[in-house]
Amino acid sequence: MTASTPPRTADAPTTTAGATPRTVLKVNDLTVEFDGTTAVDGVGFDLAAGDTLGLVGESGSGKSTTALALLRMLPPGGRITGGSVELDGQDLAALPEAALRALRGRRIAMVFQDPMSSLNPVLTVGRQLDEALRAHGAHPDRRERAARAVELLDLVGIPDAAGRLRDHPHRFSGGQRQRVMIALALANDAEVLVADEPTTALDPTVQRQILDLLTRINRQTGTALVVISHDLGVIARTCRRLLVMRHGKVVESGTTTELLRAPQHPYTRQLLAAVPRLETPSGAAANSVPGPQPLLTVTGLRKTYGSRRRAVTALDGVDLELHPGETLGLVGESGSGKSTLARALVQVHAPSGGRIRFRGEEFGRGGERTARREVQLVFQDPYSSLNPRMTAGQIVAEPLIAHGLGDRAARAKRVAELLEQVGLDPASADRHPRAFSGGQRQRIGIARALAPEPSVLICDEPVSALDVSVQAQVLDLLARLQRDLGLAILFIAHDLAVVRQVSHRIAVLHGGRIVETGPADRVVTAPEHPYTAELLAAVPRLDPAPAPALTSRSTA
Amino acid sequence: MTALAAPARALPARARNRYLAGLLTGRGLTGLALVGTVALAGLLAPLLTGQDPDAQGPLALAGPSAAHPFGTDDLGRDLFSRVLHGITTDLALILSAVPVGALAGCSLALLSATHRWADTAVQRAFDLVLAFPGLILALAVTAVLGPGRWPVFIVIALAEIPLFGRQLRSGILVQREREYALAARVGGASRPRVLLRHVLPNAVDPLIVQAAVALSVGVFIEGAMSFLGLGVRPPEPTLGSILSQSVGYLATRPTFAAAPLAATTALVLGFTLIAEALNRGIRR
Amino acid sequence: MRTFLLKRLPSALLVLLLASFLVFLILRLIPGDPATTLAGPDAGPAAVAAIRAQLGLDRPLFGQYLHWLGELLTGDLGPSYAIGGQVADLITDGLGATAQLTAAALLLVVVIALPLGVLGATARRRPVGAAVRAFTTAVLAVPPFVTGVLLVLLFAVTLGLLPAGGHESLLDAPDLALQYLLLPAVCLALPSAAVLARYLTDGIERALAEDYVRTATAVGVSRRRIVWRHALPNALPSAVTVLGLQIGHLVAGAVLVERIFAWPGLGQLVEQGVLRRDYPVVQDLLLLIVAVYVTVQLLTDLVYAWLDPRIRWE
Amino acid sequence: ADTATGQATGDAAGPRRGGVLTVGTGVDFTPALLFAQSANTLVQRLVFNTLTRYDDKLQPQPELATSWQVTPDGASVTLKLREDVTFHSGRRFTADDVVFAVKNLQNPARSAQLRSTAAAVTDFRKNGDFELTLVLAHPVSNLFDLFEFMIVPDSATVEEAFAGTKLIGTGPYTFTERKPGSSITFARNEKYWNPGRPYLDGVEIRVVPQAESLLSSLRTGQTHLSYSIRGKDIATLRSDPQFRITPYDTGSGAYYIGANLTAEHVSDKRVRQAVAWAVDRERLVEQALGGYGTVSATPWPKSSPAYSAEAAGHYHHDPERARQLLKDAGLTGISLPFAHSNDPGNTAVAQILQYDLKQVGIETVLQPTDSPTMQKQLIAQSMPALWTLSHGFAQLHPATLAVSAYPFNEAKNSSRFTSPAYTDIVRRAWQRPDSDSPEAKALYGQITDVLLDEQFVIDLAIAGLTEVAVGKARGATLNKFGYLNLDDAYLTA
Ligand SMILES: Nc1ncnc2c1ncn2[C@@H]1O[C@H](COP(=O)(O)OP(=O)(O)OP(=O)(O)O)[C@@H](O)[C@H]1O
Ligand SMILES: Nc1ncnc2c1ncn2[C@@H]1O[C@H](COP(=O)(O)OP(=O)(O)OP(=O)(O)O)[C@@H](O)[C@H]1O
Ligand SMILES: [Mg+2]
Ligand SMILES: [Mg+2]
Repeated sequence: MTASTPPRTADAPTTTAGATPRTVLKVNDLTVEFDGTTAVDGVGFDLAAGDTLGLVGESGSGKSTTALALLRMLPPGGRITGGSVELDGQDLAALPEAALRALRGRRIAMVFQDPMSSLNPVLTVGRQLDEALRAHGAHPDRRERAARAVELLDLVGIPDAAGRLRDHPHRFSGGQRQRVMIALALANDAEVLVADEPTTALDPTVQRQILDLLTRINRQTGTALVVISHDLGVIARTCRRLLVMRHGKVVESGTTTELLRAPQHPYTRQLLAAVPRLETPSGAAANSVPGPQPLLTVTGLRKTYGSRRRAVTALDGVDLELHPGETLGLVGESGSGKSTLARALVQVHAPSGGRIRFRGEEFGRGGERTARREVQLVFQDPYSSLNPRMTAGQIVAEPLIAHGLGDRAARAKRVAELLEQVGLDPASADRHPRAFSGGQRQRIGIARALAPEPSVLICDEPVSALDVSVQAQVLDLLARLQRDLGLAILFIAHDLAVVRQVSHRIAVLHGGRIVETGPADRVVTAPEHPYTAELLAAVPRLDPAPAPALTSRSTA
Repeated sequence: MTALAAPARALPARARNRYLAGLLTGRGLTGLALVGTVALAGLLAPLLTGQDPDAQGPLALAGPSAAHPFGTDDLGRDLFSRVLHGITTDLALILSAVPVGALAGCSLALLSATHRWADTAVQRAFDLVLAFPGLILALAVTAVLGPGRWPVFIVIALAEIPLFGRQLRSGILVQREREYALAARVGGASRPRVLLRHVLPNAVDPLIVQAAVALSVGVFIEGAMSFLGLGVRPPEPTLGSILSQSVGYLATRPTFAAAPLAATTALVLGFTLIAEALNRGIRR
Repeated sequence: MRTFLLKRLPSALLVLLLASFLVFLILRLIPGDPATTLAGPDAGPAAVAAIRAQLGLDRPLFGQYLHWLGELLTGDLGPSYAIGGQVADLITDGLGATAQLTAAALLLVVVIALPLGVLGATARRRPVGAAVRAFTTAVLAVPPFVTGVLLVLLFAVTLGLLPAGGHESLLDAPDLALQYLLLPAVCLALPSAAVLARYLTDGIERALAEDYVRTATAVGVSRRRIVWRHALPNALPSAVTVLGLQIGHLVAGAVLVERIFAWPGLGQLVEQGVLRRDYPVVQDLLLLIVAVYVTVQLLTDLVYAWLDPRIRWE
Repeated sequence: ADTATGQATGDAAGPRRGGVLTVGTGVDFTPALLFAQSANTLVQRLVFNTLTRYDDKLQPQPELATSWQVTPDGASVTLKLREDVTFHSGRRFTADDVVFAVKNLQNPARSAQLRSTAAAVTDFRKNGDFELTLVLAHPVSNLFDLFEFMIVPDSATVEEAFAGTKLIGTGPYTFTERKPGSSITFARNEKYWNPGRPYLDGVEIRVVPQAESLLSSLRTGQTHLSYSIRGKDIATLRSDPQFRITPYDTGSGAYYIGANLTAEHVSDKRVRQAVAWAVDRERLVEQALGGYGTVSATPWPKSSPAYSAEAAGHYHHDPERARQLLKDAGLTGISLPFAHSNDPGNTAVAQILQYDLKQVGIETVLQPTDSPTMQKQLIAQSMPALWTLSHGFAQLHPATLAVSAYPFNEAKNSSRFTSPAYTDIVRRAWQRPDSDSPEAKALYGQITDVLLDEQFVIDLAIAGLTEVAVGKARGATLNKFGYLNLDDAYLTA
């Protein structure tokens, strides 16, 4: 082990089945540079056959770069400037391209983060599996390859595998696509599987399925796993050993159990502290007290998309109430209609039925006009919701111009104020979105939403793409705003721990209906609806207990 | 060497002006130099050559010599002077007609974004213009207006309208559904404001590339019209008219065609390189 | 697909109606009239008047328009004014010749553009990329009337390999017909091929930068296969759109090319018709071209949807 | 000087039977102009015959008519016809067919240039099937121009001929197929009245609109014979022994500048004369026509009875004189519109003229015009101040020009020129029984004088058709109207 912290002495490989497994991957002092800046700085680790290793660390710490360097697939501009990656004693960093190609997929395989863009949209899933299978010439017969493809899809748990070979990726759900990616990586029985953020942006149930799948594969085929995530919960669930990275360096490493129980490095401790835990009771009540009169009332809201013949019912009779100063958490699996509800409330999409009342006035009878200014939305994706052609200042000023608030000077002042309020330097107003980090971008979005002085803030998954430390910052900010301004917040998320922490009440959306509403702590601790219970069971926990993946899963 | 996607993470602010960055590459600079040299030669024609481009003489179809660096044409006119003046005419025509056509096309595309009916109407109008063979268009316009620069200008502009319009329209359709456009609407921006202030600036990128390509199409149209006797009023030289004049002597006097061909090739290559450079700059 | 067609059909018909009006109007806007052309160089006004009356050109314009539409609807295109024969026969013959030429050109466009486009996007060595660019530039910079004459001079006059121009029926003498077809098809195809190659290069370059290419690389797929089997299919849908646009250009280009190669197609017929103000021929022909174009647009939209599975299911 | 007709002089073996001759032309055959003179008259004499045919000295020779008798007062002409002639349809040719042919030309819709001459025939007297007397309203000096011009069609199928679907005549070849815009093909008429003729199995006329391509098709041997090669292209073939080049006096061949006398400035005769002095005709012939043309200030070719070397050289390049004339007219720095046909050849001519005029102080604005538009303006007499075109008909009897060619027509012309004196001379020259007596020639001289003085048509150069043939194509000739005669043509082995 070449980690920067000394190896731990106590119960290191206790639960391992075999005696001393063979080391398949040996990384020594790996250094990667991008145009002069060092992204990975002297990383080293060993990976034994059948072992599982987790890579955690904040955004930009070099996790993905490390993973890509393992296959020597760095983006243009990136270069391995030092160290070695030895696969069974063979140094990948020094191998010619052709030899490398023969290794990729066959001995070391990778699962990429975004399953939508990582699958070829115009080729059927069957074709893509076929391509992977024929790449190494192991299966010369076409029919044999087809059979193997079915087998693979079966293995990753896609129902009706044979039938779905002919489907294109867009016909699969996000979780299924991620499984197809895994099937691709498994096609040639690689010894090492590197999974880069395999579950980010998936809802807890799907996330759990994927993680279970990886664990199962590790156990069934003996494939060694490297799992990368910014979510410690994910890692804790899957990996036996952990590597914590920061600024391109490994700051701490050890078995998961040890690290979670007694973190050594201050950064690791900070990271752990920032992880919201489902067990933590809601902090909302302490933050603000909701008013008695509902501000926003939704009754029987319906929304169907598409033509009459191929209609999709996204919302099917939703009832909700939102009080001033209250945070209402909205959870539900992907596609349950959360965003649709948000969009109906900010009047981007007209609902197909039902009523929305704001301050007692119904939409369509005057209520919509006040609501247009007072109900604002914070978008899920902090990058795509900011106009790349505008500066931060212009973006925040847009609603002010649109609602005719103040003259040029007054607007400039207000923009500076808003930026400060969300914790950004007002001097950065003339920078474009791409010059901000993910967390900072999300704050620009919040500042924009706050600009017309709304009384209701709708946050559509505002933190799901952020790592825990940035996520904590954003959550703090929202809490402060609610306390100071008495905002009502509709908080949409799939991370139940986060939702419990920030919400007064929680509503559970399932198939376009609210199946359960109640005080946050009660919904989490004593769910009434079976679907809520299912969601809760799927949440990965940080308790060290179930972590060592090589043991059989306990029922705890 | 594998081409991989750069992670869409924060890029340093150095790429502030992507167009400039694109242009300031080897490719872009070569393109600029090519177009610049040809354009400059055209602009400085009166200084570079003392000869009247229309002055005829008994010495017809002469090869290159000291007095006539590119030789003379079939009417004994100095080709050097004619080609240089022709460049000016071509550039003036193309650099005015292409932007006008582009602007008109873009306006129509914007119009089509306002309503479903407007969209259908504009789309079909584009189809209609595209479906008419250029010859008929050229003939009709020339017949109505009389020969000269205007018909050439109009035909080039007309040809560009649907090309720019379609491209921008599809760009708008894509950009309009982006989250930032929704965000602008949630922020209270009116439909026109969303379209003009938010969607448009993001949809014009492919047009910059298209513009460079359109310039070469302009050269092409000018030449074809000259060939059909519908071009700029003689004896005013244009690259196209000199070329079509030279066609009859390709077998016996290839030097006649060489100079105008070199000039058009340089222009088209220059535009191409600039387009490629901008394209890469945008994509970076 | 049926709904798609049903949705597009009315607007396509409307385009045709509009086009018919435009065609009619444009022809009347062009000065010179069929009667004076028919009357010959030294005719007197009496002869002209007689011919005008005979052709029905002395009737009011709108009446003439309606009469023409009526003829179209009954499917009787009538006789041509100046070229001789029935318009329907003229157009059928010309259409056959032009269809051969454009089909061959289209094939060549694809055959030339595909490797060039791929090479342009993947050439790792600078000279190869530069050569591809030089070729596409030259082809775009040299107008077809020069290319055509050069091709004839080289392959027909100097080398004596191919005929200088003309047309043979494909049915009577297929091998001869192909010889006649080759040069005009190449001349017609080159500019479109260059344009298409450019769009392909662009599309492939874009596709190669996509995440799914990274996936394929990680799986171990060879570079060659990645380009042809993974990146190219993604560049195809937009290339098909460009190709659809190019078909319009091919028809326009046919006017020049058919002239240079004495190819008796629609381009020649349009030119002859316009030059002699043969209203029936030009009117029916232009309308046909518009109809073909509109159909091609419909087809490209369908092919696009077929090539891009995401469209098909929406 | 140019009298050679491509006889098979050097060919020892003599005419060979068989083979298909390919003739290239730049302009497609227009059926509607079958009975008029147009840009493509290659077809007429292949399928049809005329009554007589001129020899090189403008003396009529027998064809369908074996002999003829004109009464001394010129009031009628009696024709004896061949008795062994059948149409391609099998029907026998008789005097009725001649009657039909004349009446056919009298129909204005046929737009025959010689309609005025045909119209002078007021009565037909048949004497049996093969003798016919045409009674004339007045004597016409160009009667045999009409007989050279008038093809004898089959009366039963004349409308189909006019539509281009069926051509039935008595000529050496039968029409087999026409592909508009592409080709017309003919096969040997096995029952041709001229025994042993024609030699060729067939003829194909190929339409190659692009001048360069036509030249290439000659070079590659795809085409054997053409009359549509431009002068400057012929110049490039001159040194090539593979080709025989034969100029004719025939066809549409005089380049001129026309003036609209109702337009500003050019209404002044001195301005028109200044134009005539300003043009460098030698350079025009050299640069625009490749040397294939004769400088001339009059319309007449050398073979014409009206030709006079002195008159032809009346105007020559003298810019000083032109400037002086303008000064006399009190004009400096005038600007005039100048129309020309927009094809490359005429555009070159116009540019040369423009440059020459500019040298004497006449600025011109060129107006490239496509030929139908030009045609309409010519007939409507709405031409701009100046234009340039070419005209034909000077190769025949001089009166034909003045009564049948639109630029010179005394009754109505594009220049809007009218003068009782001109009308009088022209009528007198036309309405006389003979055409080359001294009195006739004196009248021609007077016509020439009016033309040279008035300059409403400013003649520049005579350029007849030029035959370019590959070595093995022999024996083709043209008549005075440019009808292709392949009776004696053959291909050597
Ligand atoms: N193509 C590139 N060009 C330049 N710098 C890059 C490039 N890719 C990554 N970097 C830089 O390298 C560093 C490490 O990036 P990397 O993507 O490995 O981070 P990460 O740990 O995976 O972060 P995240 O959790 O956000 O995915 C960052 O500072 C990033 O800005
Ligand atoms: N524009 C649209 N056209 C047709 N169907 C749509 C559209 N937008 C959403 N849907 C469908 O409506 C349903 C609800 O979608 P919505 O985006 O509201 O889900 P969500 O709960 O926000 O999911 P996620 O957690 O994945 O964001 C889904 O089945 C989705 O496929
Ligand atoms: Mg990463
Ligand atoms: Mg959503």
